Amino acid sequence: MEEELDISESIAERVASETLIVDVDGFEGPLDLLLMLSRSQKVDLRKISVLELAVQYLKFIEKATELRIELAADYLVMAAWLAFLKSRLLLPPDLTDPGPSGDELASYLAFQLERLEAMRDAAAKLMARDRLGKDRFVRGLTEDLRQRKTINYSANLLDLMQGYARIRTKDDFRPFVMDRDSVLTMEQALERMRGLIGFMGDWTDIASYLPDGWSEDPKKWRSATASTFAASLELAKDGKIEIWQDSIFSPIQIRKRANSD
Amino acid sequence: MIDDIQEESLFEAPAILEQERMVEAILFASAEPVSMREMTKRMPHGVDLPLAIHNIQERYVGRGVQVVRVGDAWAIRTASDLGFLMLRETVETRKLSRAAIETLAIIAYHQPVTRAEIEEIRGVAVSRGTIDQLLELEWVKLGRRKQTPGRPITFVGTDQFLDHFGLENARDLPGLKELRAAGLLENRPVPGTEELLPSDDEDNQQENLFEDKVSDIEENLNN
Amino acid sequence: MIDDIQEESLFEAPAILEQERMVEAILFASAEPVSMREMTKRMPHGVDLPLAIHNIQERYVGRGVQVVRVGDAWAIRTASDLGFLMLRETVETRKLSRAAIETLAIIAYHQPVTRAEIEEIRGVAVSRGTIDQLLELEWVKLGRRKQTPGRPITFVGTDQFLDHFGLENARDLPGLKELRAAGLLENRPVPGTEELLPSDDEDNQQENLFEDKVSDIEENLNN
Repeated sequence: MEEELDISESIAERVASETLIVDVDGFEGPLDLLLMLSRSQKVDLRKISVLELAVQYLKFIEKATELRIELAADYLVMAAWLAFLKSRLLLPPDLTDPGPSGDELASYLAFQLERLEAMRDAAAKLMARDRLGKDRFVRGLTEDLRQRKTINYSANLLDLMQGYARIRTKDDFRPFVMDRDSVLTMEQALERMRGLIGFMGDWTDIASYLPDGWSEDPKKWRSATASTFAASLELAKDGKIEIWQDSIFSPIQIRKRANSD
Repeated sequence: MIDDIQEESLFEAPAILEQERMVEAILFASAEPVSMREMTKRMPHGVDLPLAIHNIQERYVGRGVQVVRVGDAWAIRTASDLGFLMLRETVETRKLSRAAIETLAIIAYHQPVTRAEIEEIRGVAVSRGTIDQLLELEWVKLGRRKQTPGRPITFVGTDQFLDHFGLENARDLPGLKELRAAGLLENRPVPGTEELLPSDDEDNQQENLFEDKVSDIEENLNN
Repeated sequence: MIDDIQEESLFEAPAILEQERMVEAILFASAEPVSMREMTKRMPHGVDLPLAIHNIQERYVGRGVQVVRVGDAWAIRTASDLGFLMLRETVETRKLSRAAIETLAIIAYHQPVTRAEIEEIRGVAVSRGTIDQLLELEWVKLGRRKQTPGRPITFVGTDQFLDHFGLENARDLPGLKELRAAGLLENRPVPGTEELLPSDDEDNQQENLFEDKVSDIEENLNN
């Protein structure tokens, strides 16, 4: 019978220890645990016996350690501090000790517990309020604030003048190569004519010496005509060709000089 | 029928004012118009929904929001005359783009000028948007068609343009000489500038209005 | 059209009833509280906004929707006794942990408060996720740094927090006065650490600090 009793006791103990494990998990730190323990005193937190609380806490930690429950460092630090506080509270005050008295420490702990409890109450009150999306609702059919942006463009006379000046100056600076495709240089004309002189028979209009495709575009035609004419004069000066025009504005004709070569 | 009677007796219908509050809250919080059926489902039994809706609608007559019927459903909407409150107007001042300034300058100095001519002077294509912008700003407008093949449209400056730039008339535009004097132009005028100016006969046939302007501009530019 | 109205208003503000309609329309159109500044920006010049809001608020007393103050802003919310009519289709916010709820309360009642202070009050480390969750809900935000060694960042409540819990401002927190009277919102120094604090004046300073805190709360919430 006695054995049975022992067994039942040990079962009760095991149940208790299991509960303890669960509880340790559920506590939000040592202060929370202390707050829970303080409730057993059933008094105003300001009148709580911190000494009794310290004893309870230390007992709890001791038991937890016995049951090899992993305790976070926080709990052990608190245990050490409470052990210190307990000794302070039990011993008569040492007036030579410059540190805080046991009562001061005790009242601070009581303050901490009271404050934590107050914050818990406040949190509960807060959560119990009529909350948005639960008790109170916002407008469902909202109207978006449309944005209409009016842009005023600004420009002053200086901008305008600078803009115009920019264009006009740009023309002046236009690189020569840009224009080259519509310009026949005299060197080019000379080279071309030198090659053709050999095939020259009778008087021929210099217009027929213009390179292919240079007679259609007026710009190109002007350039090619001018350089071809200049090249002709050059060749005539060198004695390679003869040049002849029968009247003003009539076609200019050239032919190879007989005694050249 | 019997059910109705029983339910009515089980739940006392709320007072009509209370019913109105309920309709008000439901319409306010719903993202979409709420049908009568939907409201009936959500409200306590025994309510006189048509009356409650009617009262609420009346209550909002002349207010900033209105209770309106949308098909078979009801909704609260902003009063139509207050729509402007949902619009935030902002005014932003922006510098005109370089392309727009240059195009505007060419139109101002060479008016009337065709798009092709503008492109020739700028040396780059003029985007449709640039001219549209100037037209929108009412700084340029369409002039007469040019009497050349294709009869291209021309662009001319407007009175608003003169106004904005503080000019009495196009004659006041500073000439090349003045631009040079102001240090804006350092180079000699480009030979052939005159060609771009509307000095042909056909242009002289344009409105007399333009004639003096044009010749003045020309004069300025040739200086 | 709009310009006309605004220009007109430069000389003559719209009648108060008209102003009320406008406030009504603006508040109805927005799910978020609308600040006085925003309303002023959107309404014609010369309106007496406080009066218009006051009148509108009065008008809705006892109705299905209420005009409520949220910090420096105003909003319309359904009357809380009618919550049962609403469809709770909206996704339930993640259930807040006990740690998060406590941390929220501590921030609300002690703001501006540093993380170390929160930990001191709770007697346990605050996990990163807890504060993140509150920041994500936009119920708390970062306040200014505290002028103490290390210049730690502080946390303060937001307008969304006030809106969610139906508070006009942080002074309306339930039981705030009692807590303050009981000295539970004071920053009492840990015995034996006084030496680390500047001087005996500390307590007086503490009080001043707290005064500051209150005005800080206001300031933060008004932002």
